[in-house]
Amino acid sequence: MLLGADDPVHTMLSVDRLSVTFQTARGPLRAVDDVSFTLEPGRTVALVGESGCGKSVTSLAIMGLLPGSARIGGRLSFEGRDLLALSAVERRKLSGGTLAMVFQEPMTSLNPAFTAGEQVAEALRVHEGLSAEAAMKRAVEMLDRVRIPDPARRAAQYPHQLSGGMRQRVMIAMALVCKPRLLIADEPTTALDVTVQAQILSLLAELKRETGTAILLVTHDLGVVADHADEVVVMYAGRVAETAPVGALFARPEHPYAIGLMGAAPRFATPGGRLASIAGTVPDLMSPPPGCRFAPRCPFGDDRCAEQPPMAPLAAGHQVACWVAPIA
Amino acid sequence: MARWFLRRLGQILPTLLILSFGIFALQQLMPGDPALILAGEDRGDPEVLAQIRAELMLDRPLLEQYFHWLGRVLVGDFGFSWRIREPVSQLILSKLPVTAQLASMSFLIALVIGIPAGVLSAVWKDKPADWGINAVALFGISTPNFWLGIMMIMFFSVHLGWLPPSGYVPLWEDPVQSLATTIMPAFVLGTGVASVLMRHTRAAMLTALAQDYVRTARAKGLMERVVVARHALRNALIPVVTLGTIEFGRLLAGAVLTEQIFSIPGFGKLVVDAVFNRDYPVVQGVVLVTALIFVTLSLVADILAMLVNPRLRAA
Amino acid sequence: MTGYALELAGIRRHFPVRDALGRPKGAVRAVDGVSLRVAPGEVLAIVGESGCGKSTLGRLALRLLEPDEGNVQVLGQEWTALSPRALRAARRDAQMIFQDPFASLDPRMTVAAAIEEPLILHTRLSRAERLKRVHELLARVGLRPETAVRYPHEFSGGQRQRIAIARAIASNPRIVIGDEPVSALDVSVQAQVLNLLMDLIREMGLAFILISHDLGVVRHVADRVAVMYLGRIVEEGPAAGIFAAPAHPYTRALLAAVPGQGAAEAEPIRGEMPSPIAPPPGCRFHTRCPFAVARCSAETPELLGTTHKVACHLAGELPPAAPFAEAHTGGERLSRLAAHFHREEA
Amino acid sequence: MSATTATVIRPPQSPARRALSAFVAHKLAMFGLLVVLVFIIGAVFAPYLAGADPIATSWSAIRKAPSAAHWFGTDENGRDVFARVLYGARASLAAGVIAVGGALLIGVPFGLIAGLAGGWVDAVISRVADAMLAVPFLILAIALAAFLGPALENAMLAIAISASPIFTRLARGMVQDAASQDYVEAARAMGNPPWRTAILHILPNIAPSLLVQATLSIAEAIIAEASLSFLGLGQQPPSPSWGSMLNSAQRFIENAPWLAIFPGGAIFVLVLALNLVGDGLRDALDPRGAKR
Amino acid sequence: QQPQNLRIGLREDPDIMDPTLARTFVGRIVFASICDKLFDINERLEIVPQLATGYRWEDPRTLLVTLRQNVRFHDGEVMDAEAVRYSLNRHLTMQGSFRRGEINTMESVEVVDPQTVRIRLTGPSAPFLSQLTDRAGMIVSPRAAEAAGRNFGARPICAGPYRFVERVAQDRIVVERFPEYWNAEKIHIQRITYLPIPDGTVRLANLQSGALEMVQTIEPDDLAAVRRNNRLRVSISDELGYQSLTINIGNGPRAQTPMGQDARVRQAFELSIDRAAINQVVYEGVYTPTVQPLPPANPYAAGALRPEPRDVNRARALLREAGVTTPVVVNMTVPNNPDLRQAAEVMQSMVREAGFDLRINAMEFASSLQAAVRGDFEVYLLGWSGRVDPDGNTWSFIHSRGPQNDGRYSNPEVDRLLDEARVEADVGKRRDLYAQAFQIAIRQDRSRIYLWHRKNIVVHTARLQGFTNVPDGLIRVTGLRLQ
Ligand SMILES: Nc1ncnc2c1ncn2[C@@H]1O[C@H](COP(=O)(O)OP(=O)(O)OP(=O)(O)O)[C@@H](O)[C@H]1O
Ligand SMILES: Nc1ncnc2c1ncn2[C@@H]1O[C@H](COP(=O)(O)OP(=O)(O)OP(=O)(O)O)[C@@H](O)[C@H]1O
Ligand SMILES: [Mg+2]
Ligand SMILES: [Mg+2]
Repeated sequence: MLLGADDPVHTMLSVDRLSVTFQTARGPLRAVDDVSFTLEPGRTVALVGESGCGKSVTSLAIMGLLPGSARIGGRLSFEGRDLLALSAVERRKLSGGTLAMVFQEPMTSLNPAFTAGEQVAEALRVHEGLSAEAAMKRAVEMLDRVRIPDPARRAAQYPHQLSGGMRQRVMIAMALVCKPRLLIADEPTTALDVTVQAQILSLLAELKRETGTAILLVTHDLGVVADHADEVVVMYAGRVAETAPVGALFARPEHPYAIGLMGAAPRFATPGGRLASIAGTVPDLMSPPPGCRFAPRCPFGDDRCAEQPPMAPLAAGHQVACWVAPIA
Repeated sequence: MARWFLRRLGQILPTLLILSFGIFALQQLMPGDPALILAGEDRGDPEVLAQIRAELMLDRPLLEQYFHWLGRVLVGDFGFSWRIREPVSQLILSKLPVTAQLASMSFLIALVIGIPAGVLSAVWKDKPADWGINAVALFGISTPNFWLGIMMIMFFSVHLGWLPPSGYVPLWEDPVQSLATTIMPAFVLGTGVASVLMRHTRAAMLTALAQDYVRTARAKGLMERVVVARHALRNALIPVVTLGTIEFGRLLAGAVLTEQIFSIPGFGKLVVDAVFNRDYPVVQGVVLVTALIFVTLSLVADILAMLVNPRLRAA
Repeated sequence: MTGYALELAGIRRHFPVRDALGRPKGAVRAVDGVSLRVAPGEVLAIVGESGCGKSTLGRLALRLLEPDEGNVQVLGQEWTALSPRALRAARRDAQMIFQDPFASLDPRMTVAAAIEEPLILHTRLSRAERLKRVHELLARVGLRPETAVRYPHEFSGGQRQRIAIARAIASNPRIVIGDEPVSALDVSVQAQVLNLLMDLIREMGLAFILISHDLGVVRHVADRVAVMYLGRIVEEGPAAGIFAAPAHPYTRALLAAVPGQGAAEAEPIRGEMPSPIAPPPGCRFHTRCPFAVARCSAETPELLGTTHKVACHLAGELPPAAPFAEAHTGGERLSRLAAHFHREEA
Repeated sequence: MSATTATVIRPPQSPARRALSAFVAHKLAMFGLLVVLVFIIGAVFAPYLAGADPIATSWSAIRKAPSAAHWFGTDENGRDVFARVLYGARASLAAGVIAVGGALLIGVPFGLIAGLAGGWVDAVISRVADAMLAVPFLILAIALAAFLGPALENAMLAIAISASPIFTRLARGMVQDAASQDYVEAARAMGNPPWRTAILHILPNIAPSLLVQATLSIAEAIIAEASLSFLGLGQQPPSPSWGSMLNSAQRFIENAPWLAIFPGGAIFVLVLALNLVGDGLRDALDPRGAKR
Repeated sequence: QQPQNLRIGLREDPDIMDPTLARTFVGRIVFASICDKLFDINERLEIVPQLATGYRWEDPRTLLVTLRQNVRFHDGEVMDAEAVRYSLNRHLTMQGSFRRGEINTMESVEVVDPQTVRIRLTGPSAPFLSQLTDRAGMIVSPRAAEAAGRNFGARPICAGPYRFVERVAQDRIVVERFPEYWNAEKIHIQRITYLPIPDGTVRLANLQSGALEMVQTIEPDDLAAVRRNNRLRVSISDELGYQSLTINIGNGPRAQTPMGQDARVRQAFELSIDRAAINQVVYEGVYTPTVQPLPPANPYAAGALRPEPRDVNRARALLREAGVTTPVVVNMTVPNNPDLRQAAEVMQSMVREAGFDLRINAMEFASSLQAAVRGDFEVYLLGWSGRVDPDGNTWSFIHSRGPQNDGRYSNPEVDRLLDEARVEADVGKRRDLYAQAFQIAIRQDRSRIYLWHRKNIVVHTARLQGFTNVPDGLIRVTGLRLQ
């Protein structure tokens, strides 16, 4: 998970100085700016941060699913291949097969006009060239593996006939059916109840154990991160604020934003006490503040913050982009 | 299902009753004495006019006329055309296939033009091709039918001599000739509907293409063509099917001016002539049947929507 | 006079459901016999999974929905018997904050107009006095008075929720129901709003009903907790008691599922909530309950107990539950550093 | 808490203003609006712009092709077609605007009542609206125009009446939709009486959609006026309307095509422009386009 | 030689095809091929025998008609005196008969022998014989008529050259050559299809593109295009009727206008219009300006009665004399035809110069007709298709008891003259009587303003030969041949 660790044997995914700029009516919007991290097989990296900080855009950039209005800079390499240089055909071969994604909204991410089984089978037909029956058979097996009771019947049902948890399982089945080596899960449980969330997360953990799939887990729930990630990338306003092994981050968050984020979570505060509330709002990415983007809201900042702080290593695998860090 | 049907039918009946009474009242309020019109240029003497009025029950109170008419309709008797003395039901039956043919052809044209155009312009949103398609579609909406009709006659019939300018040959008499006589009016009608379909398909496609499931489909590594045609279009068609059925109903309900221009002996022409000649039994009958077709088609629209939309289908 | 701010007795509400064709298909038993009391100054949390009837209960409590059965008493007044006109007047005492700050403010009304509305409806203040009060209220929820002339869409989610709060307290109500008032907000914004809400509850001595599915928030804010499952209350009691020793198997499962307790390996509860159209007979939880016995599917358990009430046949017999794991990470350093972020509220 | 409210200081932006700026950014819509404005200006200032009296006949200049003296040529009575197209814009625009205004006035209140009252009131209003929708537009309009007598005002009224059920339906649906919105429930929770909720909270929020439908209906009404004129039920001679001009031009389509081309083109351009404006409005007022 | 099929475009759909109940002009065009009449008229408006072979007035009230032999109806029945008696009685007595008004002077019909009938009248009637040249003279098959009753029109059985084959309302009427027709050798075309095509432009387009061989009539402004086309032939004849302005003189409150009350105002109005100019502008100069109801070709036309030249100064003087305030507002009801509307617009601009404010009220035909009968009009621009006998163009309109005298013009002297002319058999005397009546009703009282006689402009393909254009505007099929 070290930056610049470009050993082609071990590094499955390397995101290197990724930047994404959208051409909007109001002007260019840099949604992701200079984001770097790596992901090894069998590991889970969590991407956390407030809404709008660029988590989804980063995931979509890896999947090659950004809209045409997006300009991508930097390097994305997957098992040594440059993702940004792939032709459309090569990219299609990769997506859904080797690289798969589970989306946040199980309600809308399934096509309401096709049955669950059809949607799971579709990837098989495209990537493995299976016949309709064979693909359906495999799809039903996959639905069974994600613990959908009575999978054959459910495969013939439409998304609206399934509950939210069930739909998310279908999404996961769809993503996993071609045995991807990298799974990007963009807030896979945000829309679900805690009990269902727990089921889905434990399912993902189990699948990872069995298949060795690497997972990029996008979430804003620090509890989920604590339980399920190996490493964490904290993003703020399109940039990486801190990257750390999960234990290190929770034991000793260094970036003021990470501190604020944890202090704001009722789970980490004393009942009835004050919560840390980070003043102000996330900057407008159209005109971000110069220097450190968190500076206007930071209670620890000083004059140095007018400059963009570099990512500085603190400990093994723990890096932070803050002039003030380490804070006592 | 049966109960649902009954409920829907329960809604149709009051609609038809309100409608028939409304039309009856409107006829009564309309100026122009049917007896006088019937008498024609010679007018006839007052005695004859009085006789006509008595025969047609025009001298009775409105409600009596209405209930008399209603009573007859309930047993399937729409009365006689005052002007040509043919049974109204027979007139309607003989016009229905004509209008059905015209409507079907127009609708086919509308579908063949409208839906692909809508899909393409959504896919090419904000590109010149999109503008072009939209401009053509709007041309279809904004050109009065009578005008387009006359233009087509002048061009295709008079100048090029390719198509018969007007009239109608029944399909079973001479299919080729029949198509030749209906292609122009069908086109005139179809372009209007095509425009509407195109605009709605485009809107629905734009909505569909922005949906999460389209992104999911792309994430699976599907070809863009498949994503558009299978995933987006299937959903975009759901609202379009309902709309299309209603539009078809409107085509069936009579393309008044177009039939007038092309002398197509269909519903629209029948009813307009009947209004101008104050041939009330015909007006009454046609409007009733038209309305019946219309509401039936909106029922069909619901059923079709159910068929294409799994959300409605499976209870 | 009971002395309770709000008292619900035997409230029931079923929604007839029809399929797409309008055929009746039965009824959703959204709220099925619920009794609750809230004292002035008390925060009662209603928790439960999606669809268990929390919002419906909240709306019934304010008679935004008519109950099929049961009584609602607000400040000792029988609300279920009020005429529409009297009810409208009585509404000044009981207000509501909705979940979605984007949907609950009329997009075409300025902030001032929105906050002023309850004043127009419930007070005889002059226009100038009302405006003054609007400015006070804005200041109270931490918004600058200049923002009064703006429209909701110009505000962030947290700011909007503050506006909604200002509107809710404008008529000086005694009771406020918050239907997931912070679940649409990001953690850091959520913290701001929660701090504000807690201040207001204390200052105004409000009886507050917090409807939420986020047990972290509930643990932080609530004095008492009522756990709902399929339209019924299965457990109710002081927050500390419930979190420390959840008695009902459902409450246990719910608490255990909260992430961040290092429970990644623990086997989560099986299955999903059954359909409220055809709830299981007997104890409604028995289909998912790891302890269920034959009796559970036959007999409906009563909600029994004095302060800590449970509706479970096995209430006394279950093995002791693991308490809700209070977060252990961060520790003293985090509290100290996080306190730097309180400064802005001074 | 000052930093929290540190939104950029901008003049307050009402939803209408925001929509306006979105609309202004919509190039095609602005183009459409420009065209509509040109027509409106042409209609309003016709006496100054026309350069000729639209009803002044000249027996020496009958059906003369377009020339420098008569830009659009002259008609069968030797009247200047350019002047008539300009003056005709008055009738056609009035037909569109007034008819649709009337349709809104008739249709929307009924839709509001039906949507809010529900029950049998809703059933009666909906059935009547259905019945009216089930009659082909022209038939209804012809019957009404015949009943009222042929005149532009009556044609407008007929168009208004026959267009009104669309608005009733639209308004009813949107009211029912809006009634389930949180902000409407919030208004109720605050203690708003139903009428206040309807007028203060619901109506302003459904107005944009009605406006969009209205622009499209104006376009339809202009064509409807043309069609009624074609049947002789619209504008009365000698005053011009595009429809009546097209109608009389028909006889001379071979010999004097310009008689048809100019009013026909005017209809096309105006309707096109109105549709563009309607599209722009729809985009600008679309809540999904709004920034969250 | 392949069977010949003639397609004729009509301007509207005929009404019921029962000679007793039929009313429309286009219906008469179709009847011309299926129902022979006792008499017919020729191009010179002379009465010639058709099913009859001759007639003789036994006295002014008794007409003896001899019938053609070996004539059969389409159902094979023999056309004889009994059939004539039956048909005439049917016209006279059937409920709702529109023929009754035409032949109500008929008292009885006697069968003298199979080839002779005697018709007794209630009084002398000069127009009676001419009525037998139209629908009142059509003889139907008694057996078929008896069987079909009121539905006879759905399948008319007569003794014409063609027999009825089918009718699709608003689409076509098809007739087929009747081989047993008495004059069958002069009938060359196998089948005729009548197609109603209301739109003039489209009707002409059909002809130009060869979808029709003949059209009943076209607008004068299309003449130029037709004449340029060497595959088309035009045949023009004067019509029997006229177009005129009916002025409300005594029909209800709306008669209380300067126009209605003062002949000088009406004269001023008339003097301020220039018929020739209108004719030129609207009708390409094709029509014939007139001031009287009888076209020049009519032997009873008053030759001396000619249009006065336009004289705006005199018109103004007359208005001054009448003491009315100018502009005099005149509301004119106009049926909604493009050409009539244009004519009205031209008039509008002409009379404005004399001090009239003419307001045009274009009305859908049915409404305008009722308005006229009710007196809800001031001036009404309307045409009359005309009759062969002068009585048909006059009595009804300017006699105080005339059913079509919508303006309720009433002058006892005019009444007397018209009544006298009705029974006068001598052509010269009768012409004088009409001339006197016109002098009073038109020149003195200005009760109506006659405008012009239209033309029957029949256009057909050059391949069609043998067409004779009779002023009544009907299309006679005898002798027609397609090359
Ligand atoms: N297609 C686009 N065009 C313009 N801007 C975009 C587009 N997609 C995303 N953005 C902007 O990029 C920024 C990052 O968005 P992103 O979706 O990655 O946030 P996120 O971290 O996933 O938030 P959330 O937790 O709400 O999902 C946001 O400011 C968003 O407005
Ligand atoms: N107006 C209504 N008509 C029909 N069914 C309803 C209505 N309102 C709620 N329901 C149903 O009642 C049940 C309880 O709904 P409610 O909104 O109270 O749940 P909730 O606990 O608030 O859930 P969530 O956490 O998702 O908000 C659900 O099944 C819901 O579908
Ligand atoms: Mg996201
Ligand atoms: Mg809820």
